[in-house]
Amino acid sequence: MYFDTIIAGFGGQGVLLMGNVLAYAAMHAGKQVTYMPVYGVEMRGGTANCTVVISDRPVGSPIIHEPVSAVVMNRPSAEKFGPMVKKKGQVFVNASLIKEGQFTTRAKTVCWVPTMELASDIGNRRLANMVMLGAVVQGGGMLTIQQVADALSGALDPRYHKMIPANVGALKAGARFISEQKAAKKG
Amino acid sequence: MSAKPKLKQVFDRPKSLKDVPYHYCPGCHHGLIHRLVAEQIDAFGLQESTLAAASVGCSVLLYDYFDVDIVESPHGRAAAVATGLKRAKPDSFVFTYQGDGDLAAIGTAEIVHAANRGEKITVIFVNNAVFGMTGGQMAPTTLEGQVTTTSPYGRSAAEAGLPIRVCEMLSTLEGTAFAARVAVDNIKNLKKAKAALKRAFTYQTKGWGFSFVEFLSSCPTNWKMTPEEANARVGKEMADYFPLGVYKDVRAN
Amino acid sequence: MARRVLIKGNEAIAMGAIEAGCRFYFGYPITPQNEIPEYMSMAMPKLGGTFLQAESEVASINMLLGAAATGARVMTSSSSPGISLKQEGISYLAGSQIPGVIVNMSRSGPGLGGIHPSQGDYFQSTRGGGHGDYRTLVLAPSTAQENYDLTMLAFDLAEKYRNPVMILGDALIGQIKEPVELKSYRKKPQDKPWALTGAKGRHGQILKSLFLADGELTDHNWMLAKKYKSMEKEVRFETYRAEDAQLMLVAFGSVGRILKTSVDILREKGKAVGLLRPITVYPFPKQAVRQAAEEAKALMVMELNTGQMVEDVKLAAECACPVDFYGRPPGSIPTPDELAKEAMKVWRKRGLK
Amino acid sequence: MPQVKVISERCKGCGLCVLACPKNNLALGKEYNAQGYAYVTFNSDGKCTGCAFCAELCPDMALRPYKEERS
Repeated sequence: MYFDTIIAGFGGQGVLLMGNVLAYAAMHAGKQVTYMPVYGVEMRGGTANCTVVISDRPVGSPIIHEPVSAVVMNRPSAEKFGPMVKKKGQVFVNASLIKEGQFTTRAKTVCWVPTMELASDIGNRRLANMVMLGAVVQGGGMLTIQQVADALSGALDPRYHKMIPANVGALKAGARFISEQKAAKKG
Repeated sequence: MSAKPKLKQVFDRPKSLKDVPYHYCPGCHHGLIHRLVAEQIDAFGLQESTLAAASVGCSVLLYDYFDVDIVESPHGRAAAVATGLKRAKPDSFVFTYQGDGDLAAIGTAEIVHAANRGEKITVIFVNNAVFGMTGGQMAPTTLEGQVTTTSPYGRSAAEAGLPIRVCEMLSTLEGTAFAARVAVDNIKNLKKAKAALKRAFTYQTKGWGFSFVEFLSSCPTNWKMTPEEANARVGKEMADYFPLGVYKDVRAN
Repeated sequence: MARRVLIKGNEAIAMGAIEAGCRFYFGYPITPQNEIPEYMSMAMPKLGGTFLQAESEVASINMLLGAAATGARVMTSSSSPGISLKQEGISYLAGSQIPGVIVNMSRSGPGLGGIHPSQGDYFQSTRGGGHGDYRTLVLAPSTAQENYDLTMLAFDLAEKYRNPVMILGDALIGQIKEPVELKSYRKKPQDKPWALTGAKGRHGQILKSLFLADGELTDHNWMLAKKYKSMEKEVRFETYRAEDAQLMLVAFGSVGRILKTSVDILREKGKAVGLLRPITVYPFPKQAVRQAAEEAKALMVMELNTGQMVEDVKLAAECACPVDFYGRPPGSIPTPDELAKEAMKVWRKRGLK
Repeated sequence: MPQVKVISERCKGCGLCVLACPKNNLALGKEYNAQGYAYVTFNSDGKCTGCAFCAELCPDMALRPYKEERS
């Protein structure tokens, strides 16, 4: 098993938290994992991104130039990282903010996830990042939604533990969306 | 028949000074200032708990004279080294002994920030207006017009600025609890110097904060004067520009 | 059972130091190592320790010198330009035989350079770095786990040899977040008769590096040289798929870890390529390199610079086999694929099969 | 009678004690010690009070003043 992803968006969308939760879940599932955030001057560009690599073997490079997947939460991120994804890879697009034709990619699979709408449906637009993470886990298949849900208490600051049920709901909403899309394609 | 009256020695070297001769030039005040510091170490009973940070300059061999634990510091860094000593051993008495080249030139940042943090250390600053060890070059405290080997036409304010008054400068910092400028050119000043040192030691032993004593000192060799002339210069030219006195004493009452 | 946590490389350094009993930290901010002072500033007050943000790197290394002179376990950390400033104090630590742990999460230079990962400080770290004829022990971790483990080791070695020990990482090693197993530190504290604790029941003692008497400095330097020689037994290195390797790659730190994947890629293609990764870069694993040079057909050194450790490898290989080099100046991190391709160039150039 | 003993090997002949003495009991000498310094001499003319100013101001601790002990 090998999976990597670049998760990108603008500050405040919670992209670093998505990476953290994913890495935590991988660690608890007994996988090898690295999480690499951007740092220094890059932090001041208004965009944020991180790279997560999950594997059964020790992770060599935590920095990936041709990722297996990318998670793009805003248009500049889509423009930057969309073209980098491998042909056989997947791009998870925040359909609430990015429209078709706004970026290019070689990737075979592009999942358009209306994160903010789905988050609104469950009552909190701020959970858009967790909706997306649920979609990524379901689509990437590297972990189960339950493994990610179990990792929340370790990854989140205790101040936010009361939000865990809502986060789990968001993860499931994202995962359900991907399953339904797949089912629709088959059918 | 009256018996011959017994004679009592009325002066002796402090026991926290080793019984070895100094390497200092004739008439240099360093030896005297060493002794005054050592006397306070004895008076406060601190020989077993003193940690000193030596510096670079004429007093670099300080550790050959004081019988206390001493660590050498790179040029100018004694206040930072002393910070480390005091933070690691807060119950010990920590002092630095630095000249004007060391403290007021290369070590300006370290002394300003140690004072500003209110480090509970005591800094002995010996200002003789010249780099002594390296052969008499201009120091930050060299007086205007003073000829040195690197100000052969006399210190020019236009080129080199005017001498830094360290005691006044440090007194502006909130972290400085005690600051005084003293001299040892005559017995009256010597007594004031002792009192200032005692006060500085009190500040540290009571944990009241950063204490600083600046000594105006002579350097007959590099001033190219006789010891007598150099001693006289301290009280006149030096003290004119660097007025003696207590600049800060936050616990004065 | 040891606890597993997901932490940044820099945090692993701070946690390893605390586990090893370090209660004094002096530093000055610089990217990409700020998580170390930040962690220490949070943790030290709770542990009754001291965190002090100094006015400069120069001041912080000298604060370390003062605190370490009392026998305390003390650490400072910085990144390349800041380490240059600390070299003054490191030279004094070496000369006065005061232990201390200095972390260099190096960035790129020369000058202000940038904050990219770089291995451009190899020479500075392994050749002493400051003035005078001295050496520091240099540990080069490649994972967050090693950051934790080697920081604990650094304190032991610093005290064992009364010498500064440097941890040489880079931006990648500092910023990466990985699972780390938090092992307990079990070493007993050593006696430190040299420490300055006050002249109680004895005469005052001195820690110094100035020796003016006839022959004194010569003797001092010979004594230090002997000590540096005795450090050679601390050599540590790792080999990866090195058995029957015809081409042995040699790399440390971040490149060392990336190359593991490159080796996997090449082995899948049936190429007998292995990796030798020095963990101590001073002392350098000369014998291991020499042995590899005898057993393999060729050596290849890869570094994030334009050629530094390759000189040590060539010296150690003693012409037993050819030594090739691929260097990458700072700017981007090479991928395992890219490095595998470079290795294949050498594979073909040297006619390996 | 109060007096001052000069530790001649420690004296550097700087003369600061000569300046310090209110009774002019100290003078730069004509004899040299092993270091090559013409060390000061104490002339006991009965005026010394044992005030110790000389010793206090001597940078090299080369003087030891004595005073009569009061019973």
